[in-house]
Amino acid sequence: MKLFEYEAKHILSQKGVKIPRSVLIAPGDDPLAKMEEAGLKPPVVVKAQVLVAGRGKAGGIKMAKTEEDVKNIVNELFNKPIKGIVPKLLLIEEAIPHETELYAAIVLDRSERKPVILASKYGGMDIEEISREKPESIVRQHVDPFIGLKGYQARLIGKKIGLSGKALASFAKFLTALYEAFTEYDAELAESNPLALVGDEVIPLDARMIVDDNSLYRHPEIAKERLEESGEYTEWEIKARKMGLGFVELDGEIGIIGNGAGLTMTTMDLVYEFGGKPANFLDIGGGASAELVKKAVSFLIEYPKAKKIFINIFGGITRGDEVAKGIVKALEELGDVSKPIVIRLAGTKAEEGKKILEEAGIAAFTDPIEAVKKVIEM
Amino acid sequence: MKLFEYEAKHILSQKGVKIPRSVLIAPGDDPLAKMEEAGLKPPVVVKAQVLVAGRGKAGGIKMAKTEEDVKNIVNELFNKPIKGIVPKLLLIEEAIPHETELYAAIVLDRSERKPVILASKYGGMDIEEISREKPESIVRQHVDPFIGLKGYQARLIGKKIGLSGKALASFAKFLTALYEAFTEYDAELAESNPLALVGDEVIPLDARMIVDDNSLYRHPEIAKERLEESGEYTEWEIKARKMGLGFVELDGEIGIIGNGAGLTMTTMDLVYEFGGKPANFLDIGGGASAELVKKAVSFLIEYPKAKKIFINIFGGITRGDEVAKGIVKALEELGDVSKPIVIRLAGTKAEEGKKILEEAGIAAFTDPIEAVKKVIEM
Amino acid sequence: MAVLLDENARVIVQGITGREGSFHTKLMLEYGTKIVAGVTPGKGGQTVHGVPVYDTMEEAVKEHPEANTSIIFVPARFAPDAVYEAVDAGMKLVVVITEHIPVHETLKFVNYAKQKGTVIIGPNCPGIISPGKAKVGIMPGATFKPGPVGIISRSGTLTYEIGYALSKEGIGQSTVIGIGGDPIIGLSFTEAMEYFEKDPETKALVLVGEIGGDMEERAAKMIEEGKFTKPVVAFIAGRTAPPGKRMGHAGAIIMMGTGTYKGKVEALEKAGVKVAKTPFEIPELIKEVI
Amino acid sequence: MAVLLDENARVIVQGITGREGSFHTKLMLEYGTKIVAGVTPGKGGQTVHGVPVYDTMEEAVKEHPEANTSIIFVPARFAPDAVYEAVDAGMKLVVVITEHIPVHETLKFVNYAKQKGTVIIGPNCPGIISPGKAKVGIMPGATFKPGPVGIISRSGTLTYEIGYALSKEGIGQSTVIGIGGDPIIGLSFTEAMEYFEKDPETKALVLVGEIGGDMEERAAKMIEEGKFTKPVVAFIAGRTAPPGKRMGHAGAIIMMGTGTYKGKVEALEKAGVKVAKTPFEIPELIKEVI
Repeated sequence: MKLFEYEAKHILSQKGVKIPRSVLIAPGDDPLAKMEEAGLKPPVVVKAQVLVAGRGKAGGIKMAKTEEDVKNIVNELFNKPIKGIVPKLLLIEEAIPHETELYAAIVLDRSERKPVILASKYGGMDIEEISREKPESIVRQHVDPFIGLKGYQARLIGKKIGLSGKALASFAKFLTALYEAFTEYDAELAESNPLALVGDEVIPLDARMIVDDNSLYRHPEIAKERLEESGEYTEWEIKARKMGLGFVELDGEIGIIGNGAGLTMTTMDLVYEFGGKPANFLDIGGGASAELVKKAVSFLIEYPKAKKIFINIFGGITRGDEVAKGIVKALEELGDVSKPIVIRLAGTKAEEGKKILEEAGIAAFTDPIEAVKKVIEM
Repeated sequence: MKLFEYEAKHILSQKGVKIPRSVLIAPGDDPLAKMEEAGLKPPVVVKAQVLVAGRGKAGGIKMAKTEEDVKNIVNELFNKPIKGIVPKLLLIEEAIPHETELYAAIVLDRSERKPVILASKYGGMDIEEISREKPESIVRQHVDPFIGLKGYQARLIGKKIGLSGKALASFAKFLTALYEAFTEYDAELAESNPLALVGDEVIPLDARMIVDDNSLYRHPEIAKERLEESGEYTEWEIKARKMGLGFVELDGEIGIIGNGAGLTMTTMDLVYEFGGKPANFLDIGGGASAELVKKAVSFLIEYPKAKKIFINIFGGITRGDEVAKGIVKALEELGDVSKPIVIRLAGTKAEEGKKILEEAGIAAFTDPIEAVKKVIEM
Repeated sequence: MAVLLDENARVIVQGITGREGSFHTKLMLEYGTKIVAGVTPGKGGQTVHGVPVYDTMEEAVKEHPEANTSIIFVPARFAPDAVYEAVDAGMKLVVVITEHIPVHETLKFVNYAKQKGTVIIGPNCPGIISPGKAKVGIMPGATFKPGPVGIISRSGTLTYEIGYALSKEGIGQSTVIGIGGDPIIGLSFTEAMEYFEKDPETKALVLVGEIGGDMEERAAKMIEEGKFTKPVVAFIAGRTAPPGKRMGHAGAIIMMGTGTYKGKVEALEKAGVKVAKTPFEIPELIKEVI
Repeated sequence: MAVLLDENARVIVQGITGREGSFHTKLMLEYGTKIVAGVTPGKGGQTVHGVPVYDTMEEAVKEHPEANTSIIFVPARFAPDAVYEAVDAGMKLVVVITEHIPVHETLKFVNYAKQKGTVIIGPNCPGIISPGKAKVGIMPGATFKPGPVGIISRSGTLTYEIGYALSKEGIGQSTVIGIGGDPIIGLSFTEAMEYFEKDPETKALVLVGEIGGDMEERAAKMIEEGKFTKPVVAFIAGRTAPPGKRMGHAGAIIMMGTGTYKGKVEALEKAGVKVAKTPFEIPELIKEVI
């Protein structure tokens, strides 16, 4: 789950990082009064707290030079969707004059199975741009997860991106705090970009963190889904997530249910291959119960983009009989369903499943190619 | 540094351990009013908060069955020294009926260089007694310092001391908390004895922690020396510690200064060997400055048990010239010193040191045996 | 022969008394896997499908010193502890079926196991099967037949699909490994390939990849460098998946411009690997190379 | 020959610009130790007694790839980091002079170094000297002479005392190791003894112990089991120290009834070791055994 900028900065601040002085504004707040309470005066930066990528380029970050500016910008940002998302909070921060913008991030290196620090002296652009334009500027340092980031490693990274003296010490301290935040919050990503160099001190002008979804139970203080605010999900995706379904909206007309991400993606690929277009990705995962299958089928029946439904199940930990029971129940409960449904069932308890479907008058295929051809021609 | 029982219990409680309900009483407090605030009623246990070993046997722990008892016992304990120490605080705790007393501790195993858990089903007696009387009952489990105590290890230990079911789960949870306290507070020892088994739950009736002195700077919340309260130190030892001197009071008449614990102990051994008795152990450590040497010499001149002083220095990181300067300064500042002083100087800058001593009219030996014989016959 | 798992495996099931643990113990026993013990804390003394249950791995190994392999069905919060227990009990192979384990926990136990010389398969994986010899996993056993083709797969269900397609065409498998879909896993493509390279019974290999990560690219590099010399056929799921969207729990996601379908296919084809467009083309491609 | 340190040592001094670091760099150079570089963060580019200073071990090793040994004079709060840096830079031997390092930090870096195959001497130790070859420590070099006797000591100053007594009697030393007085240290008596056992130049060994801990007892056991076969003479400091009192920072303390003078002497004598009553008897006892 992505954290908001103000949350990530708050975490860093608790780890001893100096962050810009700031105040959080909700709709209806008097921004100037709030600023005065926080000891803030223009020039300030007003930043929409949304989780969409490219927030700055989409107009979500504005400089306000006067109090008049502040009022206008706050009013504008609360009423302007950023990539479709209207912010619920704005962060007003002191403007910090600086010349140098650095980049620092920690991610998980899947091959090395270790956290890796990425840093560059060319901050401000995103890491893809840096990789393209200044690939040699990116410094990489793996971290032993049992030892943590050693002080000497943090200094070495700082040195390699061209820092020295007190600026180097400040950067090393920042990296240490960023690493602590990364591990303490079970992060998949912790990033500051730009990380401003102000005199001898580094100050994060932006901060991003993504917390591992599987670890959210350990972080009750942040563990509320912010699906609506995130801008990552469409209306139907949000609905599905709230129901506990792994659903991704696509642009075609064939609704797809599969078990396992690999098979479900392959089912999409197959539909394309034979001339159809998937309306979605819906993975019921491993070992789905009849109840979950029922939910998934009912969901796709309601989902308007799906004109027909293709269910492709190869049972392992998922049992064909459970799947069949779920489908039958969904159709029973919804009564008159006009969408055509094609089912392919193989693997564990597939025969039992087919029997259940047959008894309910539903035909099922064993061969997926036959099944996909069928659903496309329907 | 030893923590008080109430401090150790507070730490465990913050780690989620259920501890007896209690209240802390200072002299002048109304114990019954304080108990009422804390929701406590007799029977309670009143415990002197002193750091001496064998507090219970010395009469520092009393059961109060009535309010009258409470008043009398509080009054008694605030006025009765426990092994020479008058408590500054008393802990009044609910009396917890229980049948079984367990033992659990974590210490550092020097040979394995790992923390080791010690547990026994025979708590209540101290570990030396358990080792003597029920050695086979002691379960040992080493812990990988990078991984920490694994859940399965905690359960295994509990199982081996005879627990099962919910009691086992409660014990394992307790050990996990004790280990967290041990590492978070840089402890050399974390112990609960007795650890009561009350129904299906373990509750620490006593708790001890010793924090590594070298780590105190990382624990400002507990990092105040409690020399007076500890009962570990005599008046002169406290005075020395406050001056930063590594001094131990002994019963003889020859004051001893050495550099390095090994040489200083050996100097004591030598004095004994040739028929004298050391009045103290005073190690000026490695690389002592003239200032520190001056302090040490002045201290022994004032220390009444030392009738003569024997200074035994073999320079390595300690320099003979610095030592000589310190001695000369001490004698100059104190003026008329009647205590005989014998000096043995060898190693780094010994010749330079001797020259300084000579110039000040003080003779120094190279051979320690000659020196020790000299000091004894003086 | 086979890789990592054969008829000499003596298996302990951790979490044997749970719903999935018990169900798959039965299926593994029916397949012929030698399950010598089960472990569930607090349930020692019971039996599950005739398998004795112990409270701890220590007790299980003491009674069954021949045990060398474990499979973990323990819920996510307790699974890391179960892995440490298995590694410390001296298991040579540990298969972690459990999904939803916090990634920082996996990071640690995977590194720990490596230090101790234990091979971890998973987490969030279907396990491993050497058809006709043993199955330590949750895949439908009847789908696979003994034979000369190895399979390494990032995707569970897709593995069954491909095994089934091969078996139907009379092409059996030496060993099939579902390595798991989490961002951090114990055994990677290239590490698994080292085992298959040394296995004389394996004549060809099927790699079943997914978008996201760079394991397929690393496999391609290994082949190009001549460190894997047997014929390889591949399938990559997610050709039509939109970038930036997370497809399922598994974390098949294209991020930072890496891990695309196109990049993976190009890398593999450059290394001489035939890449199938659908899983059902794989048997034909395999026939061409063996 | 000698153990752990000889004329092939190429040394980096970590914390070279500090008071002690600089002072002892001079003394080590005067002794003939080949110091190739120094490291102090932020002081790169300087020289100390002609030795070039770098900001990091990485740079030092890049410029001086022959470096294989480091000695640490860094203050306690930063010393653990310096140890990791030395180990990661590939040093084979790291001597930690620094005292007052938090014991839980030492616990970790000592285990880490062991995993990586680096030998740590210390912390809170005087270092190591192979007389006539090299000195990596703070002991007065002139005190020691080349010869056939190894010394392993828990006590700094006492080591000089004993080396001096031996040298005066014409008995030189192969290698002298002050292993340090902290509760947790890198190299123990028995581990050091393994090196001396294999060193043909060492004909006899002096063990200088202290009350507290059980290292002397373990040494006795090793001798009794025939795993150390050369003649051994021992001295244990603290015969007259009262129990339960901590003697100096070093932690020579008798706790829980173990680590007493009597227990150590009995264990050693049972193993056939002659135990000297004063350090000055050691030369005579050594003469009897070689």
